Amino acid sequence: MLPSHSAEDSNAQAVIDPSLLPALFRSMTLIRMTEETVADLLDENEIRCPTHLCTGQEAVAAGVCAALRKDDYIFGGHRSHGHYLAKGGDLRALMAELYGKATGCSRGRGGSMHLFAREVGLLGTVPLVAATIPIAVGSALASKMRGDARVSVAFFGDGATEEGHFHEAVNFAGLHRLPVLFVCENNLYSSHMPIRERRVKDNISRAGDMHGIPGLRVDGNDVAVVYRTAVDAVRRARSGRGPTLLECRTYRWRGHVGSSMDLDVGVKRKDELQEWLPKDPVARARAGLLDQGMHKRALDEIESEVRAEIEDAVQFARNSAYPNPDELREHIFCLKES
Amino acid sequence: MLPSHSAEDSNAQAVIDPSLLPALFRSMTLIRMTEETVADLLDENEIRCPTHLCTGQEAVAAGVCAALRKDDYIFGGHRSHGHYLAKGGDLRALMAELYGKATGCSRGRGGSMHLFAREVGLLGTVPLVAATIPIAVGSALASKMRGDARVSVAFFGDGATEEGHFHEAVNFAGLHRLPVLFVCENNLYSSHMPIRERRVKDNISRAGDMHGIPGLRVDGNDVAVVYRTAVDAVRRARSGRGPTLLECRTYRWRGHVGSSMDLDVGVKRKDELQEWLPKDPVARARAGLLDQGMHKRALDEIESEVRAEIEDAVQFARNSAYPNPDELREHIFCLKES
Amino acid sequence: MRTLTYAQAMREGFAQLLASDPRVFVIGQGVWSPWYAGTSLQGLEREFGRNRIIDSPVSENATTAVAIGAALAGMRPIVFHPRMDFMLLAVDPIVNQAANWSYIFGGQINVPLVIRAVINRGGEQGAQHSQALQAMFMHIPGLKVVMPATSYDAKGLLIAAVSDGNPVMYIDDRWLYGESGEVPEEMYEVSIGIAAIRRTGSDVTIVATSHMCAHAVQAAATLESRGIDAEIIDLRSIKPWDRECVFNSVRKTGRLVIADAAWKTCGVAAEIAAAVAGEAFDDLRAPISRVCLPDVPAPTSAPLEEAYYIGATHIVSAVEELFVRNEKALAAKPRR
Amino acid sequence: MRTLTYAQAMREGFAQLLASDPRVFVIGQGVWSPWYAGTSLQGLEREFGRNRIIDSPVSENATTAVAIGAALAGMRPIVFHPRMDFMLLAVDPIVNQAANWSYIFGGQINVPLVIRAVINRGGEQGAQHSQALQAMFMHIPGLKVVMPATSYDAKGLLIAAVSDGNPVMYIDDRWLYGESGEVPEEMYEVSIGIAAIRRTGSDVTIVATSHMCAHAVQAAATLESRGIDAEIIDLRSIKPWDRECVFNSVRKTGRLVIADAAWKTCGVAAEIAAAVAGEAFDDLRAPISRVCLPDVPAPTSAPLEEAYYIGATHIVSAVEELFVRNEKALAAKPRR
Ligand SMILES: Cc1ncc(C[n+]2csc(CCOP(=O)(O)OP(=O)(O)O)c2C)c(N)n1
Ligand SMILES: Cc1ncc(C[n+]2csc(CCOP(=O)(O)OP(=O)(O)O)c2C)c(N)n1
Ligand SMILES: [Mg+2]
Ligand SMILES: [Mg+2]
Repeated sequence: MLPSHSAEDSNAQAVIDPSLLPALFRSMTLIRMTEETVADLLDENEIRCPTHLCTGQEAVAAGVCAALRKDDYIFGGHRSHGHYLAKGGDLRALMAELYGKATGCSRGRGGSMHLFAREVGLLGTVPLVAATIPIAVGSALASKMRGDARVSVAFFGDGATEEGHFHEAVNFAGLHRLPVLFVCENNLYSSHMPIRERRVKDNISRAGDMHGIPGLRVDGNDVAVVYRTAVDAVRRARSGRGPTLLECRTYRWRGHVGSSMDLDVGVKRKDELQEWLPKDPVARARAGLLDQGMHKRALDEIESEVRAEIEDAVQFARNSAYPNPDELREHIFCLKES
Repeated sequence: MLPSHSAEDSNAQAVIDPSLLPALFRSMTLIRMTEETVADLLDENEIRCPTHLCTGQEAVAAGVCAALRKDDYIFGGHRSHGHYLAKGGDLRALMAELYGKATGCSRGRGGSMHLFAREVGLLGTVPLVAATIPIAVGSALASKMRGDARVSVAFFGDGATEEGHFHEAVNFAGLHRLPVLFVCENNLYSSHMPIRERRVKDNISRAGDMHGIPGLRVDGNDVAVVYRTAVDAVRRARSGRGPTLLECRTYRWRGHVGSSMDLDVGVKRKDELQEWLPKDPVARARAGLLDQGMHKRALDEIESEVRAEIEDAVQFARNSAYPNPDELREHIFCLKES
Repeated sequence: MRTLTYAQAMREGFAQLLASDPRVFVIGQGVWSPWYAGTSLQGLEREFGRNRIIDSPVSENATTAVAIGAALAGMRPIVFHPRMDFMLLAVDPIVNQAANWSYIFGGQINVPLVIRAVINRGGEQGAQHSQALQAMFMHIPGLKVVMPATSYDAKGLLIAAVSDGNPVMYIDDRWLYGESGEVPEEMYEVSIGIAAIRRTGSDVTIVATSHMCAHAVQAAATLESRGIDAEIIDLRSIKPWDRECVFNSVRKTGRLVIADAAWKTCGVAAEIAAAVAGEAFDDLRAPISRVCLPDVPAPTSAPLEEAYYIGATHIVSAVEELFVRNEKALAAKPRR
Repeated sequence: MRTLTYAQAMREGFAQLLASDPRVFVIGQGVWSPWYAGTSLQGLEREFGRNRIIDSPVSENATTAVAIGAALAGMRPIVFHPRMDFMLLAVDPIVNQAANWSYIFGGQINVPLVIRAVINRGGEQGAQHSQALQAMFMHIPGLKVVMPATSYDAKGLLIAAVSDGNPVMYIDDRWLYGESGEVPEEMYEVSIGIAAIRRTGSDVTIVATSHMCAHAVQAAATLESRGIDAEIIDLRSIKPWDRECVFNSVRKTGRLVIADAAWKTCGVAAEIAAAVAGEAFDDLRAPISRVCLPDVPAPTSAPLEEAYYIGATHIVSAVEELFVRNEKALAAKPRR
């Protein structure tokens, strides 16, 4: 087995302002319920685009995005519903995009793997592994040049660190002390391949050190820890002290793509899942809130609110029109400035 | 100033069998005199292809290649006359290649930046920075698959470590424990750019550690140290214990390309050169041999032998024919197996 | 003869190559995976071991370069890219290195490398998971490029590519994996550079690549019912391509339609059209027509995909237009 | 009017863009160097500071992607690649990302990025330091590609590229840097997609790109002395290219020669030939001729380079062949 929860660099008992926890819980709940709804819709063949669900990894998106301002930039990859939602992207537009509708966040040109929500700083998620890592460095460079105090975040997986341009990007960001966070969601797999089959050492956070920036490993299933660490890194970035690499240890419950569980893939997958299910980040936050004295009813209410939102979004998506095929050739170039 | 000669990982007083030193001295002298002759020939416009001289860096090629068997594979880059000669490549064929002659080691299709000497294991030098790093990993993979106990060496510069595929290659080699040496000649510059303008930390040898293989920093101007370290790394590789990264600290005397000294480039270049000239690896080896009791005459003799060889090679190159333009379209594909 | 799907035929080619030549190995992202290559690599890992079927980190550049290095050292690697889109990270080793290595060293070494590049499109995957980039590589002197359209060729061209001894890009389209065809059990090669005439005809030549061949055959049936007798050439290799076969056909028919399901501008069809317009001009009785994808990135939404991709009907319209046009032209003044 | 060299004109364009728009910056390997860009970037670093003229580590992929990210965030970066050959390491960000970003998000964001790619060849540099790869990028829907041939256009197209707001690849050839031409002092744009007629003529249309334009002009002088009156079109933009200009000319002359100093197969010339053979067929009185580099990697040795590169004589021969041929054809049977 891979060492997990072993050598985290951050305080595992991170103390955060208790008043923040309900919002973090809500954010994670929204992601969890959306993903599980989408899983059903995939099974029902209502959604047909390739879809990579982040169930089990909610704390990373929720924790990091809660540490950001609305106008901070984020970028993601193929598994980015969570990033989109945590940053505040419109749920209806997400669902409509999955349905391939003109009302989708990418107007039906992107599907699950290409999400966009400029109004909340999400400048794009794209499925070429590692592609948005240097792109986020670029938006950070823009911020530094303009002095606009924005922070950029690149969300990516452990597999992305095997692409050379990950290293190029971290080096460049370090060299220019750019306001960027490299957030690696290390879920221990790159599609069918466990991490030990892809790299010698399970030491992704050390890539920061190699390239001269702080690299921290944290429990990616503890939203308070993620949030606390992200707040520090964001503060560093915003005050001109440069980038940080966060390796968030987590695990995806669902299979690599679609709604399957991939239990056939990789010898250890079944056992691992049994080990990780109890570390459920949403359940942990829920338990934390109950401990804090929050009423179960209040939590149930959050959940039913979220459920209603999702149902509404699905209805919206179903009722929306498809893009007009006559517009196939539009949008390759922008005519006006954006 | 960059810290140099500071934190070397190998014993700076490496003791090697004294009987080996004359051959190492000869190898370095051959490289030095060839490079300086080529510099003159460039000035005289006899040689016109883009040429990157390695004067000042001779100990790396000489030390590493002396640790190799003839059938071990090596690969180089744009600055590889030294690698070619140290591995035993034919001097006449090198010189003829620089002259663009059909008798050249690449038959006049390559010039200085594309050298080849299969008979001594040099499978190619090519000028795309870092390109041959993963290629050498590939020949090492072939050796591992065949169990032929060959070792592969990639020679490259400090600039090459900024290319992402350097990292990809080291990771892959570590993962498969391949018989390959990554030999970085850190001459502190990538063309006009000093290393501090290109990376946060001057820590190239740590890339080995990051990717799970030993990384060592050595004095690249001390041929005995380079040789000693290479012998260990080669033994490791040949016995199946995997790759090693050697960072050899050195300095190029000449400018980036051609015969100029680039004294205008980079603020510190002039001062640095003054600092590095006394560390002349050839002079150091010569002094060492004199200390060991070798007669000055014997050393002079080596030098005049080498000089004669070079003169012969230049004559050979001058007298050789150019490639036949009618054969322009040949050699794109091989018809027969090689 | 025995019938195999295209994917099975490829798999058989792989297995026979691996069994018969110890120099052959397979490397690439996804080769151990149950989903990246359909059934075309299924079980090879168990049959030949993980030393010869090597799944890789997500490092397309180095993985490709590693294969080049192994080839230079005398192995016969097949590097696998589950999508052409991802292979764009490996353009440097492919174009700068593999394609040049023989030439720059004056033919003293060759690069016996097969690059298997998969076109995997449709299914709402979108712009970065749908590209058919054969033309980019056809443009490069030191590469050969094949695009088998049938089970028979899928196996035979794979074996030919490995034995060629030079860098060959082998491009397969997942839309073909389920197609069936006769495949001999023994090892055999389909010569690189030789096209196949899938239907003889006298009125129009339809040159097609990859899965457009099946659409062309379908189109020919429709055209026949309308009195047009089409000759269909399955190009099979796009570099080198079978000039003689195409020129002979155009000499006979005087009309040329080229169907290649990739972007039109500077595509495979452009080269064939330009070559014919340059070297067989006098044989032409009508404009050369290209049936290609529009110059648009692949969309995701189903109705947009429907409008984007091309098939038999597009070929039929293109051919009919040439004839309608000819009638019109005949009705007007004769050509200069 | 004032005369500037091509390199000086570029530099003036850079300086004026930097001075007039704080969003503009330059990034790339070699921009602080005295030798990578000739005089075309000389002193900009001192004039505008290292914060806006950013030399980079040897990391083509990330450097290009960083520029994309800055463009997405509203800046106007110009990313500099001192050779197209090195830019092959950045094909993923260019083709997968920059070219697609507007489309995949339904036109909600644009990528105001200029990619300056230098063709730097000859001088015994060889296969990996000589490539002219415009066709690879012309093939991609979401890119615009310009190739200025004169000082005037070098400046005007650079400014147009920056203000276009979409990814534009700006390709300059070092063989042009020393050429002189009139250049206005003020900022001005040369419209992307509009060709320039460099000489009007009635017998043959010569479409040329980049430094082949000067060769075409030279060729026209020779041809004139032999009684052939050539029209010369400097394409300037290769994507989009000026179809109307080319078609109008071919309508008049009936003969077309395309000169593009890059590999022939699937090249720029192939596209123009195919378009004309498809859409202006009736205007053609002779085969379409392409004057391109042979499909061979660039050699180093001087006599091989001499045999490899093309110039005015190649254009002259190509044109003359069309006429000789026509006479022969007239002597034989008339066309069908
Ligand atoms: C450049 C590139 N190579 C390969 C792929 C195929 N691919 C899609 S997702 C994936 C796994 C990525 O793993 P990781 O980065 O850990 O993200 P996760 O799926 O675990 O969230 C791969 C290899 C791709 N999309 N892009
Ligand atoms: C991929 C690529 N990018 C850029 C260049 C241009 N270039 C040639 S040599 C060089 C410097 C390389 O520095 P280093 O690796 O340290 O080698 P050195 O010249 O110091 O021996 C550069 C950037 C190139 N040849 N290839
Ligand atoms: Mg992962
Ligand atoms: Mg260096």
